[in-house]
Amino acid sequence: MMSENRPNEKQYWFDQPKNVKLILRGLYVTCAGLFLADFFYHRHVDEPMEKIFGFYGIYGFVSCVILVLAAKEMRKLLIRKDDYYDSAEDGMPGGNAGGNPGGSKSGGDAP
Amino acid sequence: MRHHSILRAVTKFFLPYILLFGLYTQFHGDYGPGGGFQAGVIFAAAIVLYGLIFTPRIARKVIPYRAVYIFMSLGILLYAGVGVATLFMGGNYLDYNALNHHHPVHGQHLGILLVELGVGITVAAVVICIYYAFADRLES
Amino acid sequence: MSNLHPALVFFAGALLVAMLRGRAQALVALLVPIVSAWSAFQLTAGTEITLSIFDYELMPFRVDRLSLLFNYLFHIAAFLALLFAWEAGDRLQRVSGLLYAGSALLAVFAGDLITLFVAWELLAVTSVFLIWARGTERANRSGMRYLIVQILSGVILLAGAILHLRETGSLAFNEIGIATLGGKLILLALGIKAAFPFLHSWLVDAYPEATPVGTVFLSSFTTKVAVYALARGFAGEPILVIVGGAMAAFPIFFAVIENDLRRVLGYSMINQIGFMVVGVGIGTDLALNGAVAHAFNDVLFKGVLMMSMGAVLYRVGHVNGSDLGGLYKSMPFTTVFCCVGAASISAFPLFSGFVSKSMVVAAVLHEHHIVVWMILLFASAGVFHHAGIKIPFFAFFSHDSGLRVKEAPKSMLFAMGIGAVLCIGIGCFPQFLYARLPWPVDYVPYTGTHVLTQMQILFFSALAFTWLKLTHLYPPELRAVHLDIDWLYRRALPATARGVAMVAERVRLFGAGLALSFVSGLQQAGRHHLGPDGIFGRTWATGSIAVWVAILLVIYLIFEYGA
Amino acid sequence: MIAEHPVIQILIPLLGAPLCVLTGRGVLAYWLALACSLASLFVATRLLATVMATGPIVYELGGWAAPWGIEYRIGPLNSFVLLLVALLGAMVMLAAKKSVESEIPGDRRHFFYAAMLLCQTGLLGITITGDAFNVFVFLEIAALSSYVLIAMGHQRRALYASYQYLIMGTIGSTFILISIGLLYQMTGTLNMADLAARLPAVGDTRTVLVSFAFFMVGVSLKMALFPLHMWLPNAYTYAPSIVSAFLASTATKVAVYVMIRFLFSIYGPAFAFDRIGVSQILGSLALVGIVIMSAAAIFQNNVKRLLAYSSVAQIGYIVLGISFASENGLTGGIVHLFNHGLMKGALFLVVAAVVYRVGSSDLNAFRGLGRAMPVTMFLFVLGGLGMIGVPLTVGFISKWYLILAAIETGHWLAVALVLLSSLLAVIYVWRVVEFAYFQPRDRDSDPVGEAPLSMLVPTAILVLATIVFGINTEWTVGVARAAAVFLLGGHA
Repeated sequence: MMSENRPNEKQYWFDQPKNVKLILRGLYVTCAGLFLADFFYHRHVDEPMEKIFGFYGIYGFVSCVILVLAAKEMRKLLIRKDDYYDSAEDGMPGGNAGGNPGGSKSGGDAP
Repeated sequence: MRHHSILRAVTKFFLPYILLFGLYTQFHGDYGPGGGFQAGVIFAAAIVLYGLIFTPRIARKVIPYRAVYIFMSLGILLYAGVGVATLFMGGNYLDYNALNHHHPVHGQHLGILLVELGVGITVAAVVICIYYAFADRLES
Repeated sequence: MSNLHPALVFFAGALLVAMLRGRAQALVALLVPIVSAWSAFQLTAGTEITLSIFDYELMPFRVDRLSLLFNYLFHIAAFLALLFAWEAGDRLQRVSGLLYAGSALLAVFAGDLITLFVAWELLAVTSVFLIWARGTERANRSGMRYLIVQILSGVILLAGAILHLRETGSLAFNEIGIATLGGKLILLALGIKAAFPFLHSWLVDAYPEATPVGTVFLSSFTTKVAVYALARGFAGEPILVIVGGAMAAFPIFFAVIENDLRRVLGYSMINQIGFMVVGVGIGTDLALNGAVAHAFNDVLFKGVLMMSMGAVLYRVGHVNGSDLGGLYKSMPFTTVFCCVGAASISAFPLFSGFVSKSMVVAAVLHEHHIVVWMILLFASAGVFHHAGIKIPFFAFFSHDSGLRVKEAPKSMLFAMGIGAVLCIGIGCFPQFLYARLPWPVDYVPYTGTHVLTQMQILFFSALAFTWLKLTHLYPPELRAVHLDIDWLYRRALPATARGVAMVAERVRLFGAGLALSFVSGLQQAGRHHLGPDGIFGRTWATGSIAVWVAILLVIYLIFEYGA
Repeated sequence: MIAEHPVIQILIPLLGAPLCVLTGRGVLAYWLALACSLASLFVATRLLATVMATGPIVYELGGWAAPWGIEYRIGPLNSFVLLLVALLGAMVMLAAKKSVESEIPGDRRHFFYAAMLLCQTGLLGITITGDAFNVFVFLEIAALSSYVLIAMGHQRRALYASYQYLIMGTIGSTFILISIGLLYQMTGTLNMADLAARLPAVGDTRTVLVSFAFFMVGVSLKMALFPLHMWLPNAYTYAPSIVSAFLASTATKVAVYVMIRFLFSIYGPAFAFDRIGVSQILGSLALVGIVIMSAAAIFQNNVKRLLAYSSVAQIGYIVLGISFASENGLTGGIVHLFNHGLMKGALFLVVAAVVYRVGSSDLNAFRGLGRAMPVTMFLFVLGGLGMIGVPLTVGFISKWYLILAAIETGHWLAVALVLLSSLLAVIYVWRVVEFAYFQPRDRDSDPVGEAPLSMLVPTAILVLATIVFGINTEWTVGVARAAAVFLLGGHA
C-alpha cells in the first residue's frame, strides 16, 4: 500500500503499514471480545437456534465466506468481456423485429 | 393534316352544324332528350375536331387556355349561383319554385334552363381542357 | 391546514425552472421542494379530494399517515438531489428531476388506481431523461430499455386496474390482494417497479448508466413508490415473504463480483427492497412499520452512497472498482460521508439502518419464519460485506490507484453531509421517525441483545472479509460484464432470432416444397420484410392490390353464405 | 339562418373552388381558400352546437321531400365528423401558404387551392348527405380532387402514387356504387332512412348479401383497412406535404364514417353484426393491421411513410372499436376517429414544416432538428405521445374505451395486441425523436431555423387540442357517446 513512485508526496495515514496493522489488530480484539461477550451477557432468544454459543458471530463469518466463494464460482460462469453487450448490439444485422423486449434496441439502432 | 384538303373542307362545313346541334341539345333539354352534359360534350367535340384537323395550336387561338379555365369556373358558379339565388329568394337550395313566386312553373323553367346551361358550359370546358392537355403532351 | 397537492408545486416549479438559466435556475430548483414542503408538511391525514371523470369517482388526492410519511421522505430526497445537482446539474436534469419527484408525490397521494397509473407512467417518462442526459450511446440504449420496461409496467397496471374494476366494481386504491386476476396483474406491475427477482434487470442496467445527479434521483423515487404501493395494496400476502427473501439474498452474490460500484449499489438496493418486501409480506403492524421505515432510511443512506459515488464519477469520470483506490487522500469528506452511508446501510447501531431493518427482522422472528429469518441474517451480513466494506474500501482505500483529483464540489458535500447527519440522527433518535410511522409503534431497537448480536454479525463479517483478502481468496475486481437476467433479452432473444433465421436460411437452401413455404413464412415475419423493401413496406404492384381486393370480396361472400 | 346551414356548409368550398381558378396566379387564391376554410369551420361549429342542443337537422335540397329528393340529415355523428373535416381543413389551410409556395410551381397554385377546396367539398358532402347515391357522388368529388392533389407532388413518383391511388380509389368507388345499385334494385329507394326501413324485408336475399360484400370491400379500400392499404403509404409520402396533412387527417376518417353510417343506419346492426357477424372479419383484419402496420412503421426511413403506416394501424383501432358493436367500443372508435385526425394532422404539419426548412422528410433530414427547430420538434414529441397513448393525451382516451370494450366483450387477445401496439408506437415515435435529439446535424449542411410562425401556430393549436381533449374528455366523449347511442339505439 505504499506509493513508491511518488516519493515526494505527503505520506497519508494508511500509507504506513503499521497503521494498517493497528486497524487489523483492533478488529481481531473486538471480534474476540464480542465472541466472549456471550459468556457474560444472557441474550434474550426467540428461537432455539439462537442459543448456540456464539451463533451470530459464527453465522456472520461462515455466511460471508460462503458468499464470497460462491460468488467466485458464479463469476466463472457469468463473466464476459467489458464490451460484451456493445459488440453484440453492433454486430446484429439491423436488430430484430419489435414486439419482444429486445425490440427496444431497434430504437437505438441507426439504420 | 395540312394536306388532307377534303377533311379540312368537310370539317369547316360541319363545324357550325355541330355547334348548333350542341346548342339545340342544350336548350331543348328540358323538353326532350338532351341536357347540359350531352350538350357540353357535343359542343366540345366540335372544338376537338377542329383541333384534330387544324392542329391544336390553331384551336387554342380560337379558345385559349385562359378562356377554358374561366368557362369551367363560370359554369359551376352559374349552377351553384342559381341555388344561392333560390336561397335568397326564400326557398330551399335549388328550389326553382322560389325563382318566380307568382308562377312557380315559370320558375321551374328558368331554374332548370340556367342550371343546365351551367352544367353545359363546365362540361364543354372540361372536355376541351382534357383534349388540350393530351395534345400539348404530343406536341412537346 | 392546507389542501394544495405538492405534486402541483413541483410541476409548476419545473415549468419555471425550464425558463430560467444559470444560478437562478439552480436556486429556484432548490427552492421548489422547500416551498412545497412548507405547505406539504401542514397536510393532515384525512384530506380527500374526489373527481368525477370517465363516469367513475376518482380520488386524485388522499392524505393518510402512510402517504404523509412518503410525502416527507420525497421532499427531503428531492431537496438533497437538487442540492447535489447545484454544480453538476443542467436544465434537462433539473426539470425532469422535479417532474419525476412530482410524479412520485402524485403516486403516493393517489387514492384510485387510475391516478396511480397516470403517476406510474409519468414516473417512467420523466425519469428516463435522467439516463439520457448522460449522452453516451450506452446510456441512450439503456434508457430505451428502461423506458420500455417501465411503460410495460404501466400498461400491465392499467390492465390490472381495469380487471380489478370489473371484478370488484371499484377503482379505489386500498387493499387489493392477489385473489383476483386483476390483483395479480397489479402485483406484477408493482413487482416490475420494485425490481422483483427476474424483473429487476432494468434497475442494475439503467441506474449505473445515468448521470451522477440522475442516479441520485432515480434511486430515491421509483422503487420506493413501488414499496409504498405494495404496502398499501398487498400487505400480508404470504407470497411476498418468499419473494422478498429471494430479493434480499440473490443480489449480494452479483454485488460481490460486480466492478461498477454504482451497479453494486444497484444490487444492494434490490437487497434492501427485499427486506421491505418481506416486511410487507408479513403484514403485521411491526413488519409494515419496519418496511416503510426502512424505505425511508434506505432513501437517505442509499442517497448518501449514490451521491458519494456520483461525486467520484463526477471527479474521476468512472466508478470502476478495478481502477479506483486511495481516493481518501484527495476526497476526505466524501470518504467520511460514504462511510456513514455504508455504516447506515449495514445497520450499525447508532446508524439509521439499525433502527428500521431490525423491525423487519424482529417481525419475521415473531412470526417464526425461520428460513426467511436465516436468509435475512445472511443478507444482513452480505450487505455489510458488499455495500458496507466493498464500496468504501475499493473506492477510497485499497491500493493507491494514483488518482489525484479535487475534492467534490461544496454543494455535493453539503448534500452528502445533510444526508449523513440525517442517517446518524435517525439512528440515534429513532423516536422522531417512529412517531411518524403509519401504524402504532411498540418497538425498542436498543436492547442489549440486539446491539450485541448485530455487532457480532457485522464484525465477524468484517473478519471474514479481512481473512479472505489477506489469503487472496477474495475475487479481484475485474473490468468485466457479468451476465444477469437482462442477458435473456439483450443477447439470448436476438441470438435465438438470428439462429432461427440462419437455420431457416439453411433449410431454404436444401429444402423445397413444404419446407420452403414454411421457411419463407418465417422469414416474412422477420425484420427486413417489414422495412421499405419488405413485403409490408414496399410499393406493391397495382395488380397485386387488385388481387387482394378480389380475395377479400371472396372472403366476405363465403363468410356471408356460411352465416 | 341556421336552417340553411347544412347547404351553406357545402356551398362555401364549392363556390370557393371556381373563384380560386378565376383569381389566377398570385396570392389572392390563397386568401380566398383560407377565408372559405375558416367560414366552413364556423358553420360546422354552429351545426354541431345546434345538433347537440336540439337534435338532428334535416334539409331538403330543391324543396323535394325525401325519399324522392336528396336530403341532408345531420345527427351527432356526422356533425362531429363535419367539424373534424372543417377544423383540419382550416388549420391545414392556415399553414399552407409558405409550404405551398415552396412545393408547388407558381402557375399551378390557384389550381391547387381550388382542388383543396373541392376535396373539402367532397368530404363534407359525404358526411352531410342522407342519400346513398349522393354519398357516391361526393365520394368521387373528393377522390378525383385528391388524385390531382397527390399528383402535384414534386417528385416523379408522385404521379405513380396518384395513379395507383386512382386505380384503387376507382375500384373502391365502383364497388360502393355496385352495392348502392343492388340496394336500389331491391328497395327502389336511395334515401338512407328509407333504405333502413325497407331492407329488413329483403335482408335474406342474395342481392342484399352481395351488395353488403361489395360495400365492405369498397369502403375498406377507401379507408385503407389492412390489407387494402397499399395505395396509402405512397400517396401520403409523395403528395405535397400540406396535402398529406389534410388527407391523412380527414380522408380515411370520412371513409370510416361512411362505413359506420352504412353498417349501423342502413344495413343495421341486426343484419350486419347478428346475421352476418361482420365483427369477426373486421375485428381480425383490424388486429392484424394494428400489429403489422405498427411494426412496419418502425422500419421506415421516411417520416411521412412512417406516419402513413401508423395511420393504417390507427385505422385498425377505429375499426376494432366499431367491430365490437357495443356502446363503449363505438364510442372509442368514434372518439379515436376524431382524436386521430387531430394528432395525425399535427404530426404531418410538423413534417411539412421540416420539409419547408430542410427540404426532405427523410429520417436523416431530422438529424439535430431538436436544436435547430426546438418548438417544431417539441410539438412532434407531444403529438407522438398522443400516438403512443400516454395519459393526458387524446390517444389515451381512445385506447381506454377500446380496451374497456374489448374487456367487456371478452376479447383478451385484442386487449393484449392493443397494449402491444402501444409499445410498438413508442418505438416508431422514438426513432424520430432519436434522430431529432440525439443525432448531430451534418456539418456541411446549411443551418436551418425554426419553422415560420404561420406553420407553427396551426400545428400548436392542433397539439394543444390533443392535450385539452385528453384532459377534458367531457365534450369529445360526450358527442361520441351520443353518436354511439344514436347509432345503436336508432335502428337496433
